[in-house]
Amino acid sequence: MPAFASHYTYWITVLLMAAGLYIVVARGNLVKKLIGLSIFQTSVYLLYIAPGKLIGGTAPILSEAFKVYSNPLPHVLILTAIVVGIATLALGLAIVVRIREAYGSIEEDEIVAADRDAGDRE
Amino acid sequence: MMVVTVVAIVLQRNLFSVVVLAGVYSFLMATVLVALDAVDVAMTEASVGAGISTVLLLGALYLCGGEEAKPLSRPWLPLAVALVIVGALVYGTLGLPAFSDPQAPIHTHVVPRYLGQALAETGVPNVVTAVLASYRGYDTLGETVVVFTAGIGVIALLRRLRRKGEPR
Amino acid sequence: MTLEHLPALQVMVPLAAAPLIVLLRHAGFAWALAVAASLFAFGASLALALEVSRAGAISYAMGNWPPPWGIEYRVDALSAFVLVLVSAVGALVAPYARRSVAAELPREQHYLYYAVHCLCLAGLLGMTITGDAFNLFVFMEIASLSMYVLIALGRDRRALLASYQYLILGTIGATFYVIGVGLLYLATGTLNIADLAARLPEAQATRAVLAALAFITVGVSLKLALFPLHLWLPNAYAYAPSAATAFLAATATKVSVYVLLRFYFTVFGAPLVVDALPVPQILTGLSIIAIVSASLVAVWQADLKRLLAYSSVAQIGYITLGIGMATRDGLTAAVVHLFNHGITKGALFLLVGGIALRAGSVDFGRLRGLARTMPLTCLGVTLAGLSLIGVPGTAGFISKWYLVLGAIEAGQAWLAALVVLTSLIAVAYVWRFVEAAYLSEPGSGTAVAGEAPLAMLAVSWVMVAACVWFGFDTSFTVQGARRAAELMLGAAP
Amino acid sequence: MKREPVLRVVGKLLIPYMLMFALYVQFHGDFGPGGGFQAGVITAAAVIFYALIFGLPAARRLVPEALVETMVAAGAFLYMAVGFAGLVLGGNYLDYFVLDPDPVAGQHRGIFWVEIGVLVTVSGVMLKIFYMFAGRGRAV
Repeated sequence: MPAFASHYTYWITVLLMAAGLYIVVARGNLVKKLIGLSIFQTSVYLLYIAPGKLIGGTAPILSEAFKVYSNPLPHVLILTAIVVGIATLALGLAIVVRIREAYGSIEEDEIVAADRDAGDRE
Repeated sequence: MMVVTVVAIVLQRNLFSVVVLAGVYSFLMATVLVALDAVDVAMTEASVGAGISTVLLLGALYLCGGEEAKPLSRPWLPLAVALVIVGALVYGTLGLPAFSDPQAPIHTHVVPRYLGQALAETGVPNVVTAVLASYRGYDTLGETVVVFTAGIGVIALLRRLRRKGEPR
Repeated sequence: MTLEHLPALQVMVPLAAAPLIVLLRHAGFAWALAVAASLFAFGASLALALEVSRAGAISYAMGNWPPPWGIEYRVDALSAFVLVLVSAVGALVAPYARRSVAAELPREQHYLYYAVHCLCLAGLLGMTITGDAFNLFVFMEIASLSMYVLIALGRDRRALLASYQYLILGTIGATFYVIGVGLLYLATGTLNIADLAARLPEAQATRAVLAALAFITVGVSLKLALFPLHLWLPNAYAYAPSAATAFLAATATKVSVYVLLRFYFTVFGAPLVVDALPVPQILTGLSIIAIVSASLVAVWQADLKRLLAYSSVAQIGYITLGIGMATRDGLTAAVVHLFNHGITKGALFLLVGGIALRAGSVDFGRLRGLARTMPLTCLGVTLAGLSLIGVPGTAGFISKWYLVLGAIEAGQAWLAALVVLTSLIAVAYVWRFVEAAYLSEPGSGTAVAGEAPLAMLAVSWVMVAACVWFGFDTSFTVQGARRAAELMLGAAP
Repeated sequence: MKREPVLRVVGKLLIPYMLMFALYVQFHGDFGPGGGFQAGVITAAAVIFYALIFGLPAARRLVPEALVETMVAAGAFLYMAVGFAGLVLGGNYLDYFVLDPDPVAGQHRGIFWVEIGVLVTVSGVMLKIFYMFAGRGRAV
């Protein structure tokens, strides 16, 4: 199966991605959703970086000793993506902390129920 | 190993364990990245994924409490969504060049100039730094602004306010 | 020299205003700076639009690195048009925000609000103007993160949940976009949009290109709230601070539509998207469901803000309907409606913000007999509502007219009939406001406060006037949109 | 943890080295892996470490909140200012070539200041977020 041998790096990425996305959609806990979200984002890093590797190449720091380097551009993009990811995570957690203070819960269904009760009372 | 960790994260309900596992996952990811020659990225992933985000998550859990309620009763729809994504990506990647193919478009277009000229044009031997800060410096400016936005967002949301009455 | 650097200044001035505001930490100064930066951006976008219509597309190399090695800013007929819309709304909302924000937020948060406003404006402008697919993602995140903050600043605790849900869905959308761009990059080796367009036809990996198209479509559709991915929108609009709602409703989804247009017609090209794939059929189908279902849901809302939010989902359906036709008139209609709906919804939400300030809530129970205490505001809402319906003499009519023309041109007369029929549902929900404000006796819950503050009212009426003005004078909107449509269809390789 | 003598001594010993390492990562970024972002994270980590050992109030005395907030904005502004400097000196935005008569030296100078901007903003934001979460106290 040549397709499997040459593309397995993509497929590991895909598996991780699906698992992360599954956590986001299936779980009701707001913190866990955020963790799933960051796993989902992290898996994208591999999608970018893995194809940039050249076997026999080395990290893209130029020197006399090496001729073949791995592709630096994906590294730059992913550095940016990591930073964006942590920024999103921090903001998301801040919102979760506020939700916890306002509702006393971080389970999505309980919060929705609390809102519905409040709506009924009005 | 990464797959095992992620599966454990999916199954584990105690959020503290989940956070620790997520840290483990990040470290594994960093190791893989070193193997793929992305040392800069690996260093960032280790410090961010296993460091900062773990601290943040633990801090948030300290404020929020750590046990997850029962999983949702109908996990099939999310599973279907995830499987569709898997299908689409496997379909898409099958057409891509094989792993480590030096003739792939990403190795023949744009990048040769970075690798060939960066030292002469910017005087910086670490090409990642050269591209990051100079060729695509504008992206990095945007990235800094994203961090800045998150920072003032957190300030705006979490600052203790001297307000007269708590608005519900 | 200044004109030459206008593309960079267009984004950088509002962007640089944000850290300055935070450095100075003074509410009044923050407001002044935000207004100045927004006005500058508006002026810059007008100058750019003039320059583009005179001399064609402008390219600007960031850091003096030629594309595709560096990042390029590119202004053409389409992006210039969207720039004008976004910066115009930004320039109007910033002066308006002063009273509204003072009433809705605690004082310590004021300067932060203006900083975030500037960031959001700069992010949206940066998304529009950039010629680089990854840079677009970075600015998309600047805009999105600042939107999450703006929404979460709302007074109601439900604003927090709305913001959280938007954060999750928005991040999934952005990540899908990154996956799509990554696949394109792997297939072609470039990130520059023009370069992508040139290299895609030769790409070996056609399957990857198709998958990229799918991922970008889904990702951007999440952001633009295309049915059925609109679930985040009603809550986000309903609970955000009024000034933020007006700004977001008039610009955020519109810029996402722009991104979709850019990728469909510049990068992938009409031959692939329109002729080879069933994209137009899918878009048309989803648009029809969006228009009908969201309009019907809007009619039953108890809260004016939520009603308008659902109406936004429906109106976005009209825009995507125009894209789905993929003809010259259809695309013209889409782009015109982008603009007209932007100003109409902007005007409505600004006026509703005034009502919220005086009446405390925009629940229909509190709106009864409102026309007696707030006559000017209610008149404005009614006029803008007419534009929402598409009554002749308002901006909304122009876009619907072109939509009908496009449908007939595409040989789908039933679509034309559908556009007219669904406008009747819009009549129903606008009528609910008229009925409550004009025809009902003031009840026990009605607010008795007077007219909205003058500054807010004046700004709102500028928008209302624009709704009427662009219903008569279509030289700017229709010609600009037509040029953009021709560019999209003609530039496709 | 405030009363643990071992931790206090180890902390005192380690923190200067962490800061040194951050500086190394910052300025060695041209030749090895590293750069402003990583250095910023390490700097923030050093202060967070200090806060964990000596308590939050002590850390706040060492690095006051207002200073942190200024850092958050100053770093981003420095980066943009480098861009505007390119404009003023007759180049495009973010043009480093014009920052020095010798283009390569200009590139060096641009990258240097830009990385400092990243360092300041990133360490400021990370620290600020930590302060915010830690200072919030347990809700409910």
